[in-house]
Amino acid sequence: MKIGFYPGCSVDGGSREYKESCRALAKAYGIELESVPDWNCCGASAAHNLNRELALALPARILSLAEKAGMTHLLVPCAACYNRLMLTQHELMKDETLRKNISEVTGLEFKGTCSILNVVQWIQKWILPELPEKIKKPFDYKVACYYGCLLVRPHKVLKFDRPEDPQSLDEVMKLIGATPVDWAFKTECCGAGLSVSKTDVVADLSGKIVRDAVYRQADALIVACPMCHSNLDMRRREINGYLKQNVSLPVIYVTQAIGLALGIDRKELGLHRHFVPVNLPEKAEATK
Amino acid sequence: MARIGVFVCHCGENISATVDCDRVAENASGLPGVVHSVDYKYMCSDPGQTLIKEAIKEHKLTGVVVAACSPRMHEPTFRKACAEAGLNPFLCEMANVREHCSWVHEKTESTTQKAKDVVRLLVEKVKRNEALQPIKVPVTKKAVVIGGGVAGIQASLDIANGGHQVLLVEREPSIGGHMSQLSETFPTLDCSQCILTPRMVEVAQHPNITLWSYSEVIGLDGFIGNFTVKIRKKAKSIDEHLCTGCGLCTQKCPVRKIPSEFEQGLGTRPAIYTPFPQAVPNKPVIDKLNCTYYLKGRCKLCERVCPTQAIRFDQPDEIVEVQAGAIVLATGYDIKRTDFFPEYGYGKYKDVIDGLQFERLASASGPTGGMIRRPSDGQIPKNIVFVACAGSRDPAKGIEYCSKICCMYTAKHAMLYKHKVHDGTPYVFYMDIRAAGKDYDEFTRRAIEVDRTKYIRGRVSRIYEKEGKLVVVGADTLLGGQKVEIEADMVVLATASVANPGSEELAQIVHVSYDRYKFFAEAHPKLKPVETNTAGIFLAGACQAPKDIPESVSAASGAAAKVLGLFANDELTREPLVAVVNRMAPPLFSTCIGCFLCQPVCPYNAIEREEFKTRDGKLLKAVARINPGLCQGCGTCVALCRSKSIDLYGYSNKQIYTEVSALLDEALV
Amino acid sequence: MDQFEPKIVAFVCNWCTYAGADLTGTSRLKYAHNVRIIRFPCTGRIDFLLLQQAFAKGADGIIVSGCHPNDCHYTSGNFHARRRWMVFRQMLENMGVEAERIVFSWVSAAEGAKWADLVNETVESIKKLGPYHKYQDMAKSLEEWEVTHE
Amino acid sequence: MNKLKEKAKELLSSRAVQVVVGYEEGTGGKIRPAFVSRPEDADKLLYNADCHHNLALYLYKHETKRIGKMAVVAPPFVLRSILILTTEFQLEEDSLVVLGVTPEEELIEFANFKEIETWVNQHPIGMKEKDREMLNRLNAMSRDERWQFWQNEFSKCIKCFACRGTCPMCSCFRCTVDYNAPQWISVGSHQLGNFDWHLMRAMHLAGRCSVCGQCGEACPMDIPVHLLSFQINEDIFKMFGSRAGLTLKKESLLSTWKSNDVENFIR
Repeated sequence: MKIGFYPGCSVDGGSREYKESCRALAKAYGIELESVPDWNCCGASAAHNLNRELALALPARILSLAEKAGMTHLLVPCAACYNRLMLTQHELMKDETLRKNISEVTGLEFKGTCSILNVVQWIQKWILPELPEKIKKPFDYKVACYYGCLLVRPHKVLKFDRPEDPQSLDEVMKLIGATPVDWAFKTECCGAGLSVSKTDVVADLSGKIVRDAVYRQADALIVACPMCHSNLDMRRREINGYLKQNVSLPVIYVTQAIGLALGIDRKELGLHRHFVPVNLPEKAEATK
Repeated sequence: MARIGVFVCHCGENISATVDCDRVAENASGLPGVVHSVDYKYMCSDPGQTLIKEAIKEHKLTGVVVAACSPRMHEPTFRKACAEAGLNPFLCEMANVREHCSWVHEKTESTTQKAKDVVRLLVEKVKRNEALQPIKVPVTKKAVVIGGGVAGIQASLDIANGGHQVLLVEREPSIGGHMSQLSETFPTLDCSQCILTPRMVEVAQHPNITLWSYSEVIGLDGFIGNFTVKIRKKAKSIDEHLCTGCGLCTQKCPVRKIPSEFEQGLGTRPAIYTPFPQAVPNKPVIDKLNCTYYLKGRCKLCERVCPTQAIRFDQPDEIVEVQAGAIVLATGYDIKRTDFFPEYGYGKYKDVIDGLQFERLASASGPTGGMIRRPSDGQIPKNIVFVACAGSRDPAKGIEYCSKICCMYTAKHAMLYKHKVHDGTPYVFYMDIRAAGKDYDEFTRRAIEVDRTKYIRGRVSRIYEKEGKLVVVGADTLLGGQKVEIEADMVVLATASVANPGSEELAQIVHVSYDRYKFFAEAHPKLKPVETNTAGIFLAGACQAPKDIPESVSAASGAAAKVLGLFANDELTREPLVAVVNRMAPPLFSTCIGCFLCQPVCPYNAIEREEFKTRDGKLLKAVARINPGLCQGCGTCVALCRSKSIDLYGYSNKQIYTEVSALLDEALV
Repeated sequence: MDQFEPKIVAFVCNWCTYAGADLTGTSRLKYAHNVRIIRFPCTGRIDFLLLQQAFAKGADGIIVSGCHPNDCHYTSGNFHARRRWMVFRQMLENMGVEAERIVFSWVSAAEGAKWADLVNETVESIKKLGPYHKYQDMAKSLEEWEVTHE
Repeated sequence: MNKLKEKAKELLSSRAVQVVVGYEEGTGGKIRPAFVSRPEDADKLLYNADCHHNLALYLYKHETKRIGKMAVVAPPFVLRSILILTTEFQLEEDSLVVLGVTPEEELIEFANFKEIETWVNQHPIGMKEKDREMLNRLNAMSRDERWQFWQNEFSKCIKCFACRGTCPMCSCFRCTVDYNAPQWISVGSHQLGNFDWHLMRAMHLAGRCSVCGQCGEACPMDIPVHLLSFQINEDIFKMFGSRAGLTLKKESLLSTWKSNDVENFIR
C-alpha cells in the first residue's frame, strides 16, 4: 500500500536518519512512502512570524499537491512541519474566503481531504497492529520519552494526546518492551527557536531535560521531532558544558527504537549518523 | 364592534425627533375599528395616563394601543392604567416605536411609515385580544430545603423562625456541608466548627424543622405553592428511634480502612460510621459498599454489640412524597481535585494536595490533630507552596470564572501554616489578590506583612518530584517574567470551585436552568439573584456561583425572605397567558385526538391526560389538558399541535396570524 | 427604477431577541428600516405556517430569532424550534423554495449590536436576491380564486 | 398464503377477534381492503406485492373499532405504522392481533408489539426502484427546476384530500386545513392553497411517516406527493440518524430534541 509522505527540509537533510528509519519501518511493513511531488518548504519557524498569507500558502501548496496526487493520508514525520500543516488545514477549513484567497496564491485547489498524520499516529495506525509478532529483540531499556512542544500543542487544533503529560510515545515504547520513566520534562521547551542564534539558551533548556532523564536513570531519550533531536544530540557539547559533566545518553527517534526491536540493521536506521554515539548496553538476548 | 383607542407618545423628543407622531396618530384614526387617536408628549406621565383613562370612559374603548417605548418597559404601567379605567388590562397592547423605531433609524419618511405599520399591526392584534382574568392558586405553606450546608441551615432556620414548616433534605449522613470541614474561617480566624455546630444543633431541635439526612430528591411535580417532592430516604441500616448514638458499633466495626470523605481521604473511617464527632444527626449509617456483611454475608459485629438492637440490615430505601409550597436549592459546590492537573502531578504526588485537604490538616479535629504534616511521610514541611487559581480563570481548563474564595483561604492557609510552623516558609503563587470584602484586604496584607508569606505574582507551569522534593516551576511576572524554581516539601493547590456533581441532574429533576458551568441560574443576575426561572424555587449559597460563608448566609436569608413572602399569602395570582386545549360537546369533547406528542414538548410537565368516561366507567376519549398552574405560556405545544387544538392566550393563532397579514397587506417600506 | 426595498418580517422571542432589539435602540445603533418585528413568547411558539403565510403575504425575507441554546427562558423552546427549522428548511429546499430568504439566528438580550448587524446583513442579502416574485406570483392565485369564488 | 387464511379462520371461529382486516381481490383484478368477519369468508384473503393499502388506517377508526377486536394483515409498512400509532396513543396492544406478512409473502406472528419493534429493526424497507429514480432525478435538479416540478404537479391538485384520507398518520379528525380561525391553509384548489397544503402535510408527517407511499397511490391526479415524505425521511435520517416507526419509545422527532442537534444555518 501507498501512503503520502512529506519529508520537509530537516528530515530530508540534517536529520536524514529520521527519514531513513521511517522508510526502513515502512519497508518492513510493505508500505510505500510516496513523497509529495514538487514539495516545498512548510514555512516553519520563520514564515508564521512574518507573514500570515505566506505562512498559510506554503503548507497549503503542499497539501493541495498531496490531494492532487490522490493521497488520502500524509505522513509528516517532522513535528514542526506537522504543526504547520495541521494549523493551515484548520485555518483554511473554517474560513471559506481565506481558502479561496490562498488557493489563488498557490494556484491550486484546496479541499482539505488529506488526513495529516504525525509519526506517532502513523505508527498507531499502521505499525502497531502487527507489532507484537514482528518483534525480534525487545527494546528492553529504560527510556525517557520526550515529546517537545509541536507534537501536542495547540491541543485545540491538533487534538492529539493530552497536552500535559502526553502518553502516546510511552505506550508505543511499552509495546516494544521498553520501560518508560515517569518524568516531568516531556513537553518542556528544548530551545529549538534559538538553536542557531543562542546556543547558550539551548544548553540551559535542553540541559535540564537531559539532566532529568539521566537522574531518572534512562538509557535513552526517545524523540519524534528533528528539532528536538538536533538540540539534544548535536548540541550535546554545549549541554555537557552547562551540566559540567559528560553525558553519553543517546537520543533515538521512535522509529529507530522500533526498528531496533524489529531487528533492522543499525545502518539502515541511520544510527551511525548521531553525534552522541548510540551505544546501548547489551542486554540478555531475548529473541522471540 | 371594536372601539380601539390609539395613543402615540412623543417620549419628550425621543420618539418625535425622528418619527412624525401626529401623522402616526392621524393615520391610526383612519384604521378600521379605531375610534380615538391622539399623540402626547409623555404618555407614561400622570397626565398622559389620565388622558388614556378618560378616553377609555369617554369613547367606551374596547381596546387600547399605546405607541411608545418597549412593552418590556411600560406594558405593566399602561395595563394598570387601563384596569383603573375599567378596561381589562389584557386589552391593552403596546406598539414599540422607540427602541425598535425612532432610536434605530434616522429621521426619514420610512421611519414614520414604520411607526404607522407597527401601530396598524397592534391595532389588528388588539381587536382579537380577549379579556383575561388572573389565575389564582392556593399555597401549601411548607418549604423543602435541599442541601444542609451552611446555606441550607440558614435558610431552614430563617423560614422555621418565620413560623413555617421546613423539611431539610441532606444527601450525606450529616448536615454541615463543607463548612464543617474547615479549620478556621477568614477574616477573623474563628474556628469553623465552633460557629457552625450550634446552628446544626438548632436545626435538629427546632420544632418547625424536619431533618432527613442520607436522603435525596428524585422527583418534583407541581408548581409554585403546590409542589410534590419525591424523596428517596436511603437505608441507613439502623433504627433511628432505637439508636442512642452511643458509638459502640463504630468503635467495634472491623472494617477500618475506608478513606473518610469528611477527612478528604487523609483519614479513615469504619463501615458503620458518623462522618465526624459533631455530626447532626449523630447516629451512624452503614456504608453498604464497604460493609463485610453486605459484601460477604457475614460479620454482623455491630448488631452484636449494639445495646439497643438498633441495627437493621434488611432496611429498604424508602421513597416518600411530600407536599410543599416552595423549594430552596442549597446544594453547594465542590472543588476540582488534584488529578485534574497533570502539569501539577495528576494526583500522583501525595504531597500535592488541595485546599480542603489542607483545611483538614490544619483542623484541630483533623487526622493530624491540627499539626501540618505532609501526607507522604508525616514530616512537617519546611517549604510550602500555595498555588492560587489552580484551574480558575483558565480558559484552557474550561473554567473561565474566578472561584472567588481561593485568594482569601490561601492567605488564611499561609497564616495558619506560619502560626504552626514558625521556621517554615510559605510561598504563594497568585495572579491577582482579590480581597474585596469587609476586613478582607487587611487580612491578606497581614499574611504578607506580619506572617511574611512570600507572594509571587505569576503562574506555576509545572510541579515535579526530584530527590524527595517537589520542584515548583513558575514565573515571577513582577521580575519581568523571570523563571522561579522552588523546592517544596508540600504544595497546596487552591483548585477551582465547581458545581456539585449531580447538580445537572437535580436541575433537570426540578426544572431550573443552569449555566454552562452547571451552576444553577438565577432569574436575573442583579435583581433576582435568589430566584430561579421556575417560580417557587429559590437559590441559596454556592450552588448558584462560588461564594464564601458570609455571602452564602446572606443569599440563604434572602431566599428565606422570598419563601416567607410567598407564604404570607393564602393564594397567589398568576398572569393568565397560558395555553389551553379546546373543549366541545360530547362525543367529541375536543378536536384533540390525544396523540400526546405535546407532552414531551412541555418543559414544565404541564400537559396532563384528561379522560372522559361513561357513567359505568368506560373510557370514551382521552385528550390533553394543560394545567394552568404549571403552564408558563411558551407556546411550543401550540406550534406543534397538528389539529390546532391548542391555543395560547395573549399570543393566539388568530392574533398572530392577523399580525402577519396586517403587516404585509399594505406597503411595508 | 427605484431601488428595491425588501419587505422583511422578523419573528422573535420576547426574552432574548426582542430584548436584544430593545438594547439596539437604547444603544442608539442604527439599522435598516425594512424590518417589522412580531413578538412571540418563545421561538417554540413560531408555527412554520407563519413563515408560509409571511411569504404568501409578500415578504421578501424573514428573520427568525430567539435565545441561544441553553438560554431559553422556558429552558427548551429554542431546542424544539431548532429541530423544527432543521426539518422545515430542508423541506423548503426539497420543494424548491429559496430557503436562504429565511435567516435564523440566536440573538441574546445582550446582543444589541448583533441584532443591528443581522438586520442589515439580511436586508443586504435580500436586496441581492431581489423580490421573491416566484412565491408572490404563486400567492396571487389566492386573490384570483377569491374573486371567482365570491 | 394458506397459512394466513387458516390463521384468520381460526381467529374468527374461536371468536378471538371479531374482524380480520386484510386484502382481497376487487373489481377488475385490483386489490382492495377486506373486512372479514365470518370464518367462511377468510378464504378470500390474500397477500402479494400489489397490496399497497396501509391498513393501519382502519385500526383506530370508530367505524371499525365498533365491530370489536381486530386482527390485521400487516406488511412491513403497516407494522411501522402500528408502532407509530401506538406511540401516539391511537392503538392499544391488547385490542389488536397482528398478522405480519413478509415481502416473501410469509406469515409471521407476533406475541406482542415489542416483537414487532425487534422485527422491523431487522428488516429495513427498501424503496421502490421507480421512487428511487424519481428522488435521484429531483435531487439532480437545480432548485428552480424543483420549484417548477412541484408547481406543475400541484397545479393538477384538485384538493380531494385523498392523500390525507388514505394516510393512517393523518389521525386528526380536524385537520389544520379544516381550521378556519384563522384559515391557515386556503381550502381552495389554486396554486397557493395547493402548495401550502402539501407543504403543511409533509411537515406534519416529518418524522412520523412509515414510507408506505399510499398517499401517492391514492392521488387521482397522479401527483407523486409521497416523494415529499420519502425525501424528508432520507434527510431526517442523515440529520438525526432516526427513522419513524422503528420504536415503541414516545420520542417523535419533532416533539423531542437534543442539545447537540447539529445545524449549519443558524447565525
